[in-house]
Amino acid sequence: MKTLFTPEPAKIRKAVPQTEFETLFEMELSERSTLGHKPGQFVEVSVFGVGEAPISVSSAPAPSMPTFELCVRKVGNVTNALLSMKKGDHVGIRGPFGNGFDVNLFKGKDIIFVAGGIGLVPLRSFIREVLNHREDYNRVFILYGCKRPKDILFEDELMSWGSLEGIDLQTTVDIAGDDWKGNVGVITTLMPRLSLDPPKTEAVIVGPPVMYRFVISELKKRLVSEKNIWVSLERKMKCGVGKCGHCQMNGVYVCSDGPVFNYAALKEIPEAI
Amino acid sequence: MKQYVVEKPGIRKSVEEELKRKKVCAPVKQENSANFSAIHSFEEIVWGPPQTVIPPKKYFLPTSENILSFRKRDGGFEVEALNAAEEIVLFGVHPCDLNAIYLTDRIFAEKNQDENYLAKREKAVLIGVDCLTPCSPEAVCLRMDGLNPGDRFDLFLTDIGDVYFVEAASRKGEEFLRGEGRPASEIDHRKLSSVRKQRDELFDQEEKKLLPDYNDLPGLMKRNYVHAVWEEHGEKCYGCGSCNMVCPTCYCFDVEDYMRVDLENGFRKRFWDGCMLEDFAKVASGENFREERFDRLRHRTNRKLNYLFDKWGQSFCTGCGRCIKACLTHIVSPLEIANEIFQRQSV
Amino acid sequence: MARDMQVNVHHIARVEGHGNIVIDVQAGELKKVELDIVESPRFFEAMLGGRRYPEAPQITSRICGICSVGHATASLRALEDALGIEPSMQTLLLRKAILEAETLQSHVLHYYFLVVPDFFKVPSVIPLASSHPDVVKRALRMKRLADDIIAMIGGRHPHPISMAIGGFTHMPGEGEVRAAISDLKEVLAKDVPPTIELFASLSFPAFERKTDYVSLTHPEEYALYEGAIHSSETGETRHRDYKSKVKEEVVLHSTAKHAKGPFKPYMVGALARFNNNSDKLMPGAEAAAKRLGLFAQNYNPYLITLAQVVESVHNIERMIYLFEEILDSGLKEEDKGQIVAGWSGKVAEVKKCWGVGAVEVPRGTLFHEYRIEGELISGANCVIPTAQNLANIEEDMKELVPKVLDKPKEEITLLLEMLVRAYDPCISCAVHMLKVDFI
Amino acid sequence: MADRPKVGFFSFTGCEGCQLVVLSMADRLLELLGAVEVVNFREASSYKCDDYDIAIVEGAISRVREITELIEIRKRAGTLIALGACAHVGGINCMRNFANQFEIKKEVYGDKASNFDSFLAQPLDAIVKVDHYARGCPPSRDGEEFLEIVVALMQGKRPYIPNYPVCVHCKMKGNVCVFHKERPIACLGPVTRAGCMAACPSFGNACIGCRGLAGKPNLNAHQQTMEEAGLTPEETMKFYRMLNGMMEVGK
Ligand SMILES: Cc1cc2nc3c(=O)[nH]c(=O)nc-3n(C[C@H](O)[C@H](O)[C@H](O)COP(=O)(O)OP(=O)(O)OC[C@H]3O[C@@H](n4cnc5c(N)ncnc54)[C@H](O)[C@@H]3O)c2cc1C
Ligand code: SF4
Ligand code: SF4
Ligand code: SF4
Repeated sequence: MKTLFTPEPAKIRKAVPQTEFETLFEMELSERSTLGHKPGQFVEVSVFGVGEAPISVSSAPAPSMPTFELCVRKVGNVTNALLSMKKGDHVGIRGPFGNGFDVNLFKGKDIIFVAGGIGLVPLRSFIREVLNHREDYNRVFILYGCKRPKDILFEDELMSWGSLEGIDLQTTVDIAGDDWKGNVGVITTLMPRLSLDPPKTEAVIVGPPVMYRFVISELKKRLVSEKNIWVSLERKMKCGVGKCGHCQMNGVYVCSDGPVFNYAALKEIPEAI
Repeated sequence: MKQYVVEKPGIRKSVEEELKRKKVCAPVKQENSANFSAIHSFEEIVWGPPQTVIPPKKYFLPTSENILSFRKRDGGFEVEALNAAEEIVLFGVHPCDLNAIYLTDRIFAEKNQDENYLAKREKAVLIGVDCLTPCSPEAVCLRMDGLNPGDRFDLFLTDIGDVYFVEAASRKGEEFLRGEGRPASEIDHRKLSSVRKQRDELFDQEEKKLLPDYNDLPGLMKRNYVHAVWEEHGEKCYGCGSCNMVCPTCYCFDVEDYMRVDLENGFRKRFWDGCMLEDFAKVASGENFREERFDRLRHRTNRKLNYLFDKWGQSFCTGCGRCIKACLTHIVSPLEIANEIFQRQSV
Repeated sequence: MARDMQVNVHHIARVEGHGNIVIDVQAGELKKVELDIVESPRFFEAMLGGRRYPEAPQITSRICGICSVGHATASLRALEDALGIEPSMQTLLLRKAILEAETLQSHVLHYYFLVVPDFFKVPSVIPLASSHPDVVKRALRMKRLADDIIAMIGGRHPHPISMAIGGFTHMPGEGEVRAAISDLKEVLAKDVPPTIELFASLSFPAFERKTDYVSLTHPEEYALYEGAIHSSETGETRHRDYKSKVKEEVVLHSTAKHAKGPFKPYMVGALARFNNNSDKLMPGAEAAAKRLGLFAQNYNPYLITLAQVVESVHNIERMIYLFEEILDSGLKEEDKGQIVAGWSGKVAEVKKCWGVGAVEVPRGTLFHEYRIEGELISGANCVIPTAQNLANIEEDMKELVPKVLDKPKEEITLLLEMLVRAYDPCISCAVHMLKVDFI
Repeated sequence: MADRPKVGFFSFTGCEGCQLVVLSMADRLLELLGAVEVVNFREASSYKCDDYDIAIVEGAISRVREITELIEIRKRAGTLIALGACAHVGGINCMRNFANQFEIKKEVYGDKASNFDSFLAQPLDAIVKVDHYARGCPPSRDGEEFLEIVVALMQGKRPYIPNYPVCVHCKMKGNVCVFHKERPIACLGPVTRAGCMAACPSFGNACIGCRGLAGKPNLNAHQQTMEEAGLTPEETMKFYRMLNGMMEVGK
């Protein structure tokens, strides 16, 4: 018997530490040929005996592969347990869940990706999808901010993105030591440098709750329309499928109505940002 | 819907027949109150007041339910989904609870179907009983459109004197009757109308009226999302979640894993949770999206009168009055909150 | 051979509470024998002062985890004595049953967990779990059943919830009581016989010292819940006059007060009860006593353990009897009007009054005495069995040590520890209240 | 954590009911003994050892020598669990903190009072850091919660202990609230931390607060509720102090 709450078996194929607190996992489903996710969707990961946690899929959609990637930060029970696991260990997977990004809306447009800290994880899926189908999209800006240089995720990958034609990568940190040559300051300080074509621009923001307000107001100053701004939100989730009630903000369920929201709609949800 | 008239001993016979086959649950006396419980004889059934302390939702969404069991095996885990459901007859369900069950059915059947709820629900026969007198001083069902169950039952009994007027909305309901009774006549219908009219008058005489227009409740809540009432009431709130626990339309749950001492066998359990509790919306980083008690009271009230009303076209407070009684600080009544907001916005 | 010896056994293990034995022998002469209580003093009597009287059973049940039901019962009896309340027959039967259950769990804990390891020459019951799993499982089963019965009636063990002035705030269901009867019958048939055989096979040190045996006594039953105070030396006294039998004195080496009779130390507990009341034992218990070779009057304190085995058989038989009695008269909800639990609104205003509750708890006779003024307790005195036994244990040691002085020190230590343990001292009861130091 | 962690049980001022609860766990006790190595358990063993990973301490601290012993235990133990209300909030012992200490001793020991050392009763964490609390007087749910804490420790997980009030579970059990009984009883449930499955109200009596305060308890609201039930603020305070003398919000 299977229910809504039955996780499927999966195995850790690779575990690559990114920072002190984050590890990138490659997972392999044992009973399915592909996860079949969209960028921005998440899965519920089970560590049996410890619990379940919603984690964004970090790899690009891969219609013919049973593997996908998750990048996990340790903050509590499940995430701590995950980070202590290694290649060959077993987990449970439910999903993918959530709406994800509708890539068709972004085709032919300029895209600004704004990521704060671990927010890069869900965005990486989308960015990789865009890079895989580069010809479908126009200019790409990637703004990424972290607390300190040692918190930077996917460092090599970021560098390789930055070296690609038509991709403008900007990074910044809040606090830096002497060996840091890049920008210092909050992420909004990167925005004035961008040469935007507002009507043709879609902005995608994922980060900690405080970041949204500042980035959105900056974008609005740069005349990016509210309906061209997209965010992905994080809430407490216990089921991932719109039943348990925890992720509800006003009338909206983050797990099933989101986690991706258009800002014009989100504005009407007082509890959202 | 078919309508019958059944002699009182006929209903007794049907219950006794069911008792031989199935678990029959009904309100039974519990001290100076009542509660749903498995019965062993027809006499145990409490008809009418008092209201049960907790609603019958516990039969479909148990207070605590194992949804998964797992055990270590070959380096991995053997996982088994658990979904215990048994055939039961729920007898003596009041209209407010019938409405509430209908509403939670919608929630659990929507999009991702929750088999653990639905399996239990499908195996249940709902037999409602009309409330001819208010079942508690707190009941506001007439105001919250909870007193008329429509066809949201398998069978519904109204005492119209020496016989029951019986409405059967499903095959399950018909089967319960086992051919007892006869089709209702014109006279029976007239009797029913007059009994219901009397009933409504009795309920109407209660001092509690809903001042705003029922259909404008979502609008009223939206317009007054920011209102002093929330803080004033919130200040007195314990954050004790009693109002959530006793509400027939509160269905939120939490999920936890439990491991046995051997660290090899365990299970995943879901259990009732409530949006009035402090940690309900707190995420792992420590951020709490509804930190203050008033945020949470506003959320609860809005769920009943606005968000879910908006989505499903009906108040999710069915006026059972349980939370009003349970709340030791007398702040939670959705009707009173709506009235207070209505009055204070109009001056 | 004249010898010097100092023995100092700190924190005798496997007794509940903290005590030390101190023995000082110089040139073959016994200079000093002391049983020290190093348990922290708890000041219950003082704490009771100024509290609302319905709280007393809940507060005093925290005197001791092992006899919390006994304390609650003594407390209720003292309060009801003071207030002139007579609870229903059903309440009496249930209180008697829960007291039997508590005695059973305590005795099983004592003879299986605390005494048996001495005979198997292991430090605790833990290694027995793997070496003698059947014994340990049997012990756990018997203990668990007693605990479950306490929980069925009182809500949990320790610290009962539903025991209130005038009656119970919660009634067990008829089905629960029936299930308890059948579980008791099963234990009686399966676990009791091997228990008796096990203890019949053990040989206890041969040591006798006649003393005064004090317990409650009742014309119709083996008294636990009610009865007059009986002394084998001086006869019977009414419970309210307990002070004429029991005098407490503060002894400097002990945080527990010692209690003595007006003339000399006395013994309370299973052996005292057995000596005074053995003719009232249930048939199975009587047969067990025969099998164990225990006959009244017995003067060997090491055999307190056997008296406990006998009593535990009695406990089981009695519970079956009491439960059947309850079912026969039909379980009824108690009259809520008479029950005073916790802070139930305003309690009846009472003028000055006082009362005494005397009940048998596993370790002996327990006395609670309260003075009440208005809603408050204005004075309290609790006399705990272990406190009453301490002086008697010292007397036993004084007589025992010279007789065994030629033995190796380890053996003496063990004999003394076993003696103290036989009394099953519950030192946490040190309302005002052990250690072996051979100095 | 080691495969079979070494566990030591210790006790200070209390009724020893907590260790008794552990001894009463029957089958689960045997399971536990399979999973951990008990190296110290005075109530059940004469064997003692000073090498342990987990120290489980019951009882409050009420004498000078107990402080040094506790500090020593804390030094040796990787994890310290406070078992029961006395260790967690001081328990019943703290009732005496609100009276004149000398008077109290005098009342019990008469003119020999000055010979007995004892000071204000305190919970363990007034003296050392406590990692986990197995709350309750006695430890809740027949020691089940205590067991969950030990299992969580072995799993390296933070145990699940609700911080909401007792009312939540009381309602789940379908109890008639004791404030609503025919003869109402005043209850500490609305401000006391859940986890006992509302043991007392389920047996017809009031919650007496043995698990300490809930997270962010609304004490003002409670005073109001208690007044409606006929208690003065002083009486309410006295009620809290029965088991919660060392009340600390959110602990
Ligand atoms: C849609 C979505 C996508 C996500 N994607 C990712 C991702 O890609 N990568 C990633 O790393 N994370 C992601 N997260 C966050 C991740 O789900 C959480 O970090 C994770 O659920 C935490 O679970 P846990 O068991 O480790 O923590 P838990 O131990 O369960 O902690 C969670 C809850 O316990 C409580 N709690 C935690 N610590 C304490 C404490 N010390 N005291 C009291 N209470 C406490 C809090 O109430 C908190 O809500 C995502 C979340 C969402 C909703
Ligand atoms: S909100 Fe209150 S009155 Fe309305 S249905 Fe829920 S419990 Fe009943
Ligand atoms: S509104 Fe009342 S019942 Fe609900 S959480 Fe607050 S105090 Fe408790
Ligand atoms: S009895 Fe106590 S714990 Fe239970 S709901 Fe009432 S106030 Fe809360």
